Amino acid sequence: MSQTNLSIASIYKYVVRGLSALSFAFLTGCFEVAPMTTIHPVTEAGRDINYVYALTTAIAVFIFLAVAIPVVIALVRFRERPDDDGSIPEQVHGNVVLEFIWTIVPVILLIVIALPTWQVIFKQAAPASEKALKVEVIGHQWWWEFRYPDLGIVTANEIYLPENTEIDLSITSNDVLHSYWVPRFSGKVDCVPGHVNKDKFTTPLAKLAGGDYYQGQCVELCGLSHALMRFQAVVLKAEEWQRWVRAYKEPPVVVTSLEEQGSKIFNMHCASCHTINGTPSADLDIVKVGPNLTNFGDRKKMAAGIMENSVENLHRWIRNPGKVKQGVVKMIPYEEILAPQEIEAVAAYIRNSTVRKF
Amino acid sequence: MGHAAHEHYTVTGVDNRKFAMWTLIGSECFLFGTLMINYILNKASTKINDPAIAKYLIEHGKKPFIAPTDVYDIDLTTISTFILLMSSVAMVLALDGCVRKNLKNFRLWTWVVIVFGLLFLGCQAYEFNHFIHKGLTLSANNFGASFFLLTGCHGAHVAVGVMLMGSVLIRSYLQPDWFDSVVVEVLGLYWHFVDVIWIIIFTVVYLLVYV
Amino acid sequence: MASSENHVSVKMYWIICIVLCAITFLEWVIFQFESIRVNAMIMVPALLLMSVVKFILVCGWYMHLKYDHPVLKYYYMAAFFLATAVMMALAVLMG
Amino acid sequence: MTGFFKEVWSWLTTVDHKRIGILYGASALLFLLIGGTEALLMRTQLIVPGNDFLTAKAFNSMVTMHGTTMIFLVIMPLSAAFFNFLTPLMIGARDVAFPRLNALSYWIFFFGGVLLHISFVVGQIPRGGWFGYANLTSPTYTTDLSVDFWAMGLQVLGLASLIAAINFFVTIMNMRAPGMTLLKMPIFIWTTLVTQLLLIFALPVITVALVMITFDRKFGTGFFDPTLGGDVVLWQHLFWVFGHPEVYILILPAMGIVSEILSTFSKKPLFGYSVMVYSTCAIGFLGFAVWAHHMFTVGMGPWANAIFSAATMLIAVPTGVKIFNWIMTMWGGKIRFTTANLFAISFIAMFTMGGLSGVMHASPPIDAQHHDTYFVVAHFHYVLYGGAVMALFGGIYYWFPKVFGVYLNEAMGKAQFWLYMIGFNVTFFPMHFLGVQGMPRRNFVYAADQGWNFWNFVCTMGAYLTAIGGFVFIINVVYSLWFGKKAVGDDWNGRTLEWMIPSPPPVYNFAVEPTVDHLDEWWHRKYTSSGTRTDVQIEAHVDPSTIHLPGPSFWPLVMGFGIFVLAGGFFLDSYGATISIAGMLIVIISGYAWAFEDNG
Repeated sequence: MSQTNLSIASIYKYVVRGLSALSFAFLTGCFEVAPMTTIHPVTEAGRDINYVYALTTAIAVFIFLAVAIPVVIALVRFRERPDDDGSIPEQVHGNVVLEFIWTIVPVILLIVIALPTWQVIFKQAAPASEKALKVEVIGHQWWWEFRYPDLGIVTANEIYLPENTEIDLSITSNDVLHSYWVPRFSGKVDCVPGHVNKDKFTTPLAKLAGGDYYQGQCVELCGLSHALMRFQAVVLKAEEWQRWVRAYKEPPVVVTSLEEQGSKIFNMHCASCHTINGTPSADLDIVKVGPNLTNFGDRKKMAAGIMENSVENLHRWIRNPGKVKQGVVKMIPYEEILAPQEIEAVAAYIRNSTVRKF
Repeated sequence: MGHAAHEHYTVTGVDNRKFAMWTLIGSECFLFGTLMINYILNKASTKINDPAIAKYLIEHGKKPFIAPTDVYDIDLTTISTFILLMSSVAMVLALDGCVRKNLKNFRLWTWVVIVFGLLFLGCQAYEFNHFIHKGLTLSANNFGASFFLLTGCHGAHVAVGVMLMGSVLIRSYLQPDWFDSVVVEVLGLYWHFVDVIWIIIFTVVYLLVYV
Repeated sequence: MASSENHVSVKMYWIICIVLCAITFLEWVIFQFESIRVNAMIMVPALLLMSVVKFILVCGWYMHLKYDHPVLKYYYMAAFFLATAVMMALAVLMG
Repeated sequence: MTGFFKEVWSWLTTVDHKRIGILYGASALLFLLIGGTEALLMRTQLIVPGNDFLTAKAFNSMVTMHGTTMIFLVIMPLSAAFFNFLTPLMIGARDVAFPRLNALSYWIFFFGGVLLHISFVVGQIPRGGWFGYANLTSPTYTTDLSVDFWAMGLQVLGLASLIAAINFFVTIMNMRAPGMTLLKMPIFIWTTLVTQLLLIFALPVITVALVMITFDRKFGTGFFDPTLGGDVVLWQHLFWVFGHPEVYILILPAMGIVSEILSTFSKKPLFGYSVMVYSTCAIGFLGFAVWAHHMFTVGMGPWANAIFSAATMLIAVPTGVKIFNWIMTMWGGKIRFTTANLFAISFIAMFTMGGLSGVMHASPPIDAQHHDTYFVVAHFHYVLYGGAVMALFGGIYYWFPKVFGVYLNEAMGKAQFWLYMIGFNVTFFPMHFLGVQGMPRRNFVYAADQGWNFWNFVCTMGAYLTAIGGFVFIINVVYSLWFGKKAVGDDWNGRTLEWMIPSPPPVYNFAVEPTVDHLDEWWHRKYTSSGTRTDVQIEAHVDPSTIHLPGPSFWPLVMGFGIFVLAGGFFLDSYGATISIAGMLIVIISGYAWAFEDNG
């Protein structure tokens, strides 16, 4: 669009952009950056949504004032005075001009909202480019599975992403309806069993060493522990990401005798449901029901992001997962099966030896 | 406008009961519309889910799929449609007999309506039995489920119609001078509507599958 | 109103009966010719047209819609077309 | 039978539309207590992060039953109470078209409510959400009978609403007073008419959907099970094709009530009556074209999202037109701030805010951030609670003198209003903030580090405030029934026909059927065109026996019970079938007895 061309389209663009920037400042101003905030996007897709969001909020506030002010004036000016003479006011039945105005003006305001809306809809619906990083998101009853088909990596509950790269998500579910949502990246996409929904966004630049953590949560009622089905997106610097992908393939490092005992218990009890790359559990060709634990040591949170990844939390979880997360039945309580010392051993193995140096 | 004692003055000139039946027909349009769209959306899923039936089919040298064209018998369905059309004609003649207070005609055509209705239900029962023998049960696959839901619901409506016409016949035998043509007309509306729904089902369900 | 003065004569009923049977028979006949049956371009419009004709005949005359207060006709058409429109939209949406 | 049993018997067998209206109103307010308690339990669980007041199962049950109860057992029957009591009075009729059918729809509704709440007794409370999305409700993921209670309960309630809708549609179309053309009917009757049409067209769709989910659970079909070739999204479509007309069924009667109250207390006719009628019809018709805005995030593709967002924005126009017409109704009038008018005015403000937050997530990109968060909870509470419930309470205060012959106490009324108004806003306005901060719906617990602690606490305090308002209302009703100011007939200098007969209205309603020449006929009889008041008396009492009225009938109750037993049979595996057949027999026998009953 040439600079000097002040066509209606450009005027419309400046007015609308200015309006939304103004209300965007107001909107974000009065909300601190909560972990799951929907109005502090970090990706370009998120900023597009926010632009329409701020614009519509501005128009909504304007219409509310256009309704509230006349109501207040009417209530004050036309209230029945105590010394009223009992006469009835002029019985006005209608006014065509007014009806015309308050039909057309809302239509115009709605068009102002509708045009950017459709623009953003079709922009986000465009398929991702070839070089985008493909990630499969699979919802399970109450945890998340992330797969990187091109890199041959399967992880759970924390999705590691390189910075400033276009991501092409294929989102589905393994049992009931879930909904994948990282508010700061872009809008939510439902995980529908039997369908694959697409989502694409470009990750922001990573600031912290060890990756920036962005919160996400399941947003579609999926049973008892729907509220306890959280996950985190980790955006790594470019070289950290390369090191992470390489480190993911290495087998776990067993150091102490406790971890040695733990790995034996893991291969005996846990391998039928969980997998750790580079251990016998990875060679079983059965479909694993439980999350992949290859980099469990690196994860900040555990049991789908609901509690810190600490020793006593892991003990509590292994002893009786159903008590920690209501409705979990696939993983049986191990407090009767394994002695406390054995639980301590397998916990040490899972936590320590799966830590990847990257 | 003046009529039997309990007849009210109505604004549109249409008796309340007749107006109510038309309202119900409007509602039934949506009921059968939803059932039909469910059939159209599910008629493609012909894979057999029920393992027992799948084994039964494989033993008989067939693939574990049942498609509409495997089971439909157009000749029988055309006869059913013909029967229901004739019952509609009988219904309208029964109404004519009732209006003219011609007891012989009224009872004769009411009998014809009931008999043809039962004949139609017989054909449908035979067809269902035939499908089940071929392995297409309610839980076999979604095509079977949606088919039985649609035609079963229509069959239930025909059965209710037969029962209502039966009660009209009983009333006529108990009280030979009973000629309340509004009641008969209301039942006629119901019957014709059920017939019209079958006309649409016949085309959408049976014929358009072959195309 | 209660059709004491019945607009539709018995003769008309029989004419419509014959037409309905003829159309049903025609639908059956179309089905016997393999060449016609496979060709969707002919079959679909033909079948739809025939079922619409039967629909109008039964609704218009047998259900007395032509001679009653027009509000019944408008209501029935509104119900029928709204149902068809919603179901078509559902068919498109569900792919 | 002693006096008490005779009185109870007369209520059980009544076919008088006025008594059935009172029965609907009383049942609705009883269920409002239950629904309100469920809301308080949820808010108490969410008062602090990591709370263990309710388990996950209990919370999901409360979410489901709060939604189902408030929509199907409170707002719809409360609107039905107004339909029942007022429709014949406002159109100058003696009773509805089919009095016994009217009684039947009440009893089926009553037994539907009982059936839903039997799930509490047997500990199988529905917990799949008021929308019962598929796959979670399939037999593999909900193994107990909770979903069946929900499905069968809604089937029975749907049947009750359908029978009532047909009854009222025929009554309004066929039994208006001579001279009352369609455009001379009170606006409340127009909103009632459109609501009945919406019910007639929308209920069959949910009936089929519920039959399909019951077949999935009982007979092993695979309609909504992706592993068996079904499609989960089909349930969402079928549910919301019913769901969105349903929310207009909830709000249109409230709009009608507000129009009546505002025009009476401003001493002015409704501004732009014909435009209000056309916008009501437009809302009714467009209600069937917008359902998929509940499904923007399910992945229908850009074209479906674009078209449905356009349709949703389009439906905001007639709603906006109505709001401006209400303002102009008050403009230039003489506004009296009775409790009823306070509720009506608060409806305008609250409903506008609800409508605007609704328009915000009419656009799919924004809905991608709002969907299933507390922003949507705030939106529909502003529209349903701030809108429908406030207007219905306004209606109760406005027509209470006409129904019971005594005014509700104004002081307590205003106390309840301000408790409701403040409590409502303190509860639900912060939910906009929680929504913007990303708090998802139906979460039984949240963590302390998620940034939602403060506003959740504030919301719960608001909920307690509203509960106090509820108690003030109960006290007001009990007090006023015994000590309230007596009402004679034209209790608020009203405009429509129901104010020309004594209150409480005699059994036969109108001694002589009125002829109508104008819109707001009663106002035109009271005031000449120049505005001078002519003294017109309330219609005098006449000996009821001279007027032909349908006698009471026992069969609606029996048939209602039969349908209850028929539906109940679905829950017991071994001998369930025989119970259902027994229920069917009761229905058929009562049907024949009903037909042969010479009810006069």
